[in-house]
Amino acid sequence: MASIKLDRVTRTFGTKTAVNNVSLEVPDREFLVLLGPSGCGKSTLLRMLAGLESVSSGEIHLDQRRVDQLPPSARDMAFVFQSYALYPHMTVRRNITFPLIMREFKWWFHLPIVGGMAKRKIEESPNVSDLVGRTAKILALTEMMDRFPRTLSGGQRQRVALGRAMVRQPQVFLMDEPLSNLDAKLRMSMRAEIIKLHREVGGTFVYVTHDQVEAMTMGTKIALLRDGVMQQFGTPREIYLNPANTFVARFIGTPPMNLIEGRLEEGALRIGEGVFALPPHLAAVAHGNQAHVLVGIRPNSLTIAAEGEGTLAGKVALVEHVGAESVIDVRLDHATTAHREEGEGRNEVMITESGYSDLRANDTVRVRIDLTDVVFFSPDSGLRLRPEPRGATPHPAS
Amino acid sequence: MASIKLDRVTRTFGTKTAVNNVSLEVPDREFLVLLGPSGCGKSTLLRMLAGLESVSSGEIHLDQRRVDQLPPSARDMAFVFQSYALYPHMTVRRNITFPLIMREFKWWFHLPIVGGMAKRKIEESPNVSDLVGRTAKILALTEMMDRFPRTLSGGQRQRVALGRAMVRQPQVFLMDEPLSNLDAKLRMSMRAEIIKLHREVGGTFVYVTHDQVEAMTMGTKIALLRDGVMQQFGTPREIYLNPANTFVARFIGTPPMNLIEGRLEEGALRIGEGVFALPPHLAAVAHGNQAHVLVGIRPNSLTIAAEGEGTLAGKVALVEHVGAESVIDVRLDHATTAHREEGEGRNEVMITESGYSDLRANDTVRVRIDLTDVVFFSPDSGLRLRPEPRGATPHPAS
Amino acid sequence: MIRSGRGGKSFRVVAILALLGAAAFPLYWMFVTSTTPSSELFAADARLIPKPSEIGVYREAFGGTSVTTWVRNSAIVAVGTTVLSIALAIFPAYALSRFRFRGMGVVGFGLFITQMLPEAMLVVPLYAIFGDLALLNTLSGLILANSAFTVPVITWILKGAIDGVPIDIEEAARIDGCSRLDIVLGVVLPLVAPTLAAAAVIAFFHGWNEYIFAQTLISDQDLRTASVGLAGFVGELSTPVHTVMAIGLMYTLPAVIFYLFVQRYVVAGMTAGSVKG
Amino acid sequence: MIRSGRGGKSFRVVAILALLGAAAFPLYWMFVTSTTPSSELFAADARLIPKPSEIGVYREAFGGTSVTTWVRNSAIVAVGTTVLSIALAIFPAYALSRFRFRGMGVVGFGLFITQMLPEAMLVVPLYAIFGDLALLNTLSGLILANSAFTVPVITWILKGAIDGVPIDIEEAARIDGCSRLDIVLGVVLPLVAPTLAAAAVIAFFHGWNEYIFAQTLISDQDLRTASVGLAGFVGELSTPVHTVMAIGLMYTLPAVIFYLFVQRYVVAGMTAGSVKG
Repeated sequence: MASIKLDRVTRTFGTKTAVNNVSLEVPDREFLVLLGPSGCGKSTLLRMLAGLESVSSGEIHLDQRRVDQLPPSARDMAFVFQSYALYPHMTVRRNITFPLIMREFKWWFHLPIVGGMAKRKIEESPNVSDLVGRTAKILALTEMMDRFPRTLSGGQRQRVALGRAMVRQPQVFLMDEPLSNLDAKLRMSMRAEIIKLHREVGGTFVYVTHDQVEAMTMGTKIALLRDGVMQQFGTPREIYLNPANTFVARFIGTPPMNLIEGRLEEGALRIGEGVFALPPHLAAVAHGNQAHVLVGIRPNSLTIAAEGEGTLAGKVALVEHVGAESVIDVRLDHATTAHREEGEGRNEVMITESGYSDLRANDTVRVRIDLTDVVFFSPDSGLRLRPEPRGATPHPAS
Repeated sequence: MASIKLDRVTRTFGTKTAVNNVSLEVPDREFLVLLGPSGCGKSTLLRMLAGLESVSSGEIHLDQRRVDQLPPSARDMAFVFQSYALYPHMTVRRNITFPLIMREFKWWFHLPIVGGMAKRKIEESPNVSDLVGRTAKILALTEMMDRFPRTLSGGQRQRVALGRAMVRQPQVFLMDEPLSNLDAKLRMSMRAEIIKLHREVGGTFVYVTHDQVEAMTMGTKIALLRDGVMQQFGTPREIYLNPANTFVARFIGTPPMNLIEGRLEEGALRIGEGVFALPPHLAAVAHGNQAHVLVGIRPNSLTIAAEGEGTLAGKVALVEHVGAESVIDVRLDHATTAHREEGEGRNEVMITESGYSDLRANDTVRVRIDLTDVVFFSPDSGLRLRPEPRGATPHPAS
Repeated sequence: MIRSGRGGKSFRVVAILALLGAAAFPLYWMFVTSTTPSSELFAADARLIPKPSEIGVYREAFGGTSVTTWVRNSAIVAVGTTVLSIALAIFPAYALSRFRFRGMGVVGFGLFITQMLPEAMLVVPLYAIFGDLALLNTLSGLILANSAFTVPVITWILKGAIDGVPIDIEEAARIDGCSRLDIVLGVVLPLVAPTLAAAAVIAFFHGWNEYIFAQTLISDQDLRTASVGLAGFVGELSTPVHTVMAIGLMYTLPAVIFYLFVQRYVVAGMTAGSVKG
Repeated sequence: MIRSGRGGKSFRVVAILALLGAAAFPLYWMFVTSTTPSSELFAADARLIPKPSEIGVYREAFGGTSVTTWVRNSAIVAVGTTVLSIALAIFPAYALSRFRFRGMGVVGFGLFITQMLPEAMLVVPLYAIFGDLALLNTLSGLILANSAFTVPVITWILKGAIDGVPIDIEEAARIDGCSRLDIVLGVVLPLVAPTLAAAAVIAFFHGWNEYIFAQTLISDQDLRTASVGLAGFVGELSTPVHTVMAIGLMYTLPAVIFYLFVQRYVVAGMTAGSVKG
């Protein structure tokens, strides 16, 4: 029962525009991930949703209600902080109960003894203690309700922070990189717990992260931002298969998509000395578009091949082994890559192969391209090239 | 020219043993990764190497020289901190030059004006400014030498910290989670830069991380710790293929290895209702070992199969899509899993498949097991079961 | 905490000894002097060991003076100054820590200005104002005057402590439904408790020891504070030095007791450093 | 910084106005009083606007007194107290911040003990000791006595600032070859510069305004400080109040100038909060 609508939301700090004209709409019970590199404005956007930042222009709607002028506590949203932001001077139980105490707060609760008794009375009332007890049980916190946050491990603190959010039974859960202070292993298991939580407690989730793996696995919708501007909005699958521009293409997927300069020549694609026949859906894109393109190829669409037609020559630059997979960096002899964000580029492409590759640096190899999932971008604007309107789109555009 | 040898190194804080009797030896020019979850003692171990912590017992040798009683500056090691630990009141240039200034330091350098002139003189002397200039060039810092750390981005600060370490041309580089404050994308490219650095500047690297992917891709040797005790020491490949115990097995690899309870029956393995014939190398392990075992199976050794022999029945619990791959959690009907560290376990196994899986939660499926890379563990001790001495080992034990 | 080698250790021992000496010496000196007969007081070699036979000086000191009334008045003034100045300092301290505004420099100047002005300078105008407001010869007037001097210092100290409270915790409280006042009273204050204790000590001691205002603004004998009473003794040439020291030690005692009362918090602050969630 | 809605804004405006008022009022009051003829001074409705015609009082004030000598002596004492007490406070502050040891509570007690003892109490023993050490009637003796009172406070303040310097930065310096002394002087001190400036202000003002020791330990007319000289005026019934105020304002001026000199650092500390690498 809580759809979220952002309508041309902008936030400026002095002369800097942190969030620039972002509009999006998600229905109830979605898991929206705001994704992007450091400083892209994703946290600012979340804080505007929460009411911790004011909106410079634009509107925020929760269901039919406009909320951007309301104080944080009136928006019926809970917020989970990256730093957890537990109250260090309160027990776990009091931390979780705190939002419920604040609902019935009177000014005289600040008085030393009387106030303490009143708060304890709320804490021990059947409704409240039931709800808190159930929440604690879901999060496996029952054993540590009387401890203080400083005595807890990172994962336990994280769960207390989740408990404090859940106990309010809000319409919307806002989470600002809640897993980034945990170690790699714990992060994975907490990821699963948050997904479970979303399924079980309901509500709309908005989750900020810089980690595309988290975004891909947790989100039902992803909004990818860069320098305050939304680059693409869609399901994880849409974003992975149909990146709107080279930034999205490179940001999503590990290792990132390779971008190689190519030339469209009468139904075929020329990369360096290699010429590749285009499958129909790519031919439709090629038709009527310019000759020079950037060819986006996922690392798993490239394979190390024997000598043969339709392959590119190169030298192995680096082999990384990640468990079941090997990532092979190959420096191409004649083709030019366009990975601008990482310095010189050096014409390297990344190839994933399953198993333990025995290749070594400086081995001479040939690279085969599987054109099925290849996408084309404009070398000038970086935008995805799409088929002319009359052509059929093999994948629905996002 | 700098091998490192730890000989029964132990460190206790009060009654707590942070590092317990760790011995290992790496030759010159290795890239040693100290890996483990939060609080496993890996940072303490690194700090003992640096001389920032004292050793409770045991010895540390650099080449033939015993260093554990030397002050940090006499050990010829550089240290890169997780927080970067740049000097906020100095420019980038002065930060990088600082270790060189300290080499020629006189007490009167503390005097306000004379000291400042003396320091500037060292900074501008040809040797020093050449070396600093070259270091800055390697790290692409030339443009920002006169800026202060607070004006730099996270990645730039990280590079300044590396520069301050490199300029001393030490025998050993110690790095304490140097990438954990960077965002996911930047972390990947800095990873590549550090590998390059190791190749180009030489020296022995010791690198602390909690991220097994970093360890697998960067390290030439990995020491995996848990609660202060070294679990396994070897190359990434040895540790991946031949985990010494269930902890190592679950810690290395994403998603982690599945552990299923099984029973050895006359050359065959029974899991739940399924019976699997053992290949020769596994039969050798089975021979003379106990009947009950934990079967360790990598997620990529499991496949979703049609009805058939040698398969296990189950229901899909969750499907996660990570780019080119799908991770499918299947709850097995009759088999029992043993993933103790993550709560109830619920008899789920994880399966990776390439491509976008169309399975949904609660679909009924069957799971096929590829026994080639399967390993056995003792259900009591968690230790790897190895063949009897007379049997041949298919993989060299670590 | 740095766990360091030999160099650090000797450094530490020297530092501790120096501090302990500085701490204990004055009290010890007072005690020794109080048991030293006047005849020996200005002897070439100063006495360093108390003389138990002279302990009777304390009975003597209690007998002849209205020490109890003075101490009671001083206690009222000191506690009043503590409560009032902390109450007045909390909100400016919070504002200085959390808000950025034009003119912060001017406000910072204001925090020091009462320290620049000698109390003697303000006595005349204060006397005039207090006369108008009927605050002359009242302990509450004295409390008010003292607080004017302690508020800036305490504001400054509390501001530093509030700087250390993570802003996230305040934002969490806003989300949970706290008003700004609720945040200051319910979240920020408990977290700066150790510094609050230190501030209380400073205010208490200022109120306890203040002399010039207490001398000028109070003329009623029954409202005289201990600092003024004591000074009266010191001024009289007939009072032997050891009696002065005995009374002085008694005068110091309540302040020491107050300190011991709050020291748990102060020391907690010394060992804890900044607040972490 | 909290960027907040309407509630926060009005709160902020009130806080600023209150602080500005507190800051500017006393100086203004002094100026008004100095230009008010004695006859009007105790009038029922206090004057709030200065009277330019009476500005001649300042010429008068300069004429008859040895104000310049006093101010010079006070400046020597104040600067000396500042330098000495900061030099003495740095190392204990560092030790308290960085080391954990048994007996920290005792040391904490020591930090407050000189605040518990009224200065009047210490005058007699100090007089005796200073007599032995030939420090009576010297400005350096006065500097020493003043520093005994400022060192604990400054230690406490510096300790708080040093707490905020990340330990990593010190460890980096150790790796880079710094001794503990190099770390304190070369890394920690520059990073706590704003607090150092605030501490300097406190020590300077204490030295500038101190009265009891200056009165007791100095008898030579040429070494008299401004605080004592001023008090002499105030004591004389013949001195008109507005002349006192005029001299008082001149007396306050050097302290204000000193403050303006270091305020850049103090304000930097106010706005910056804690140190980050």
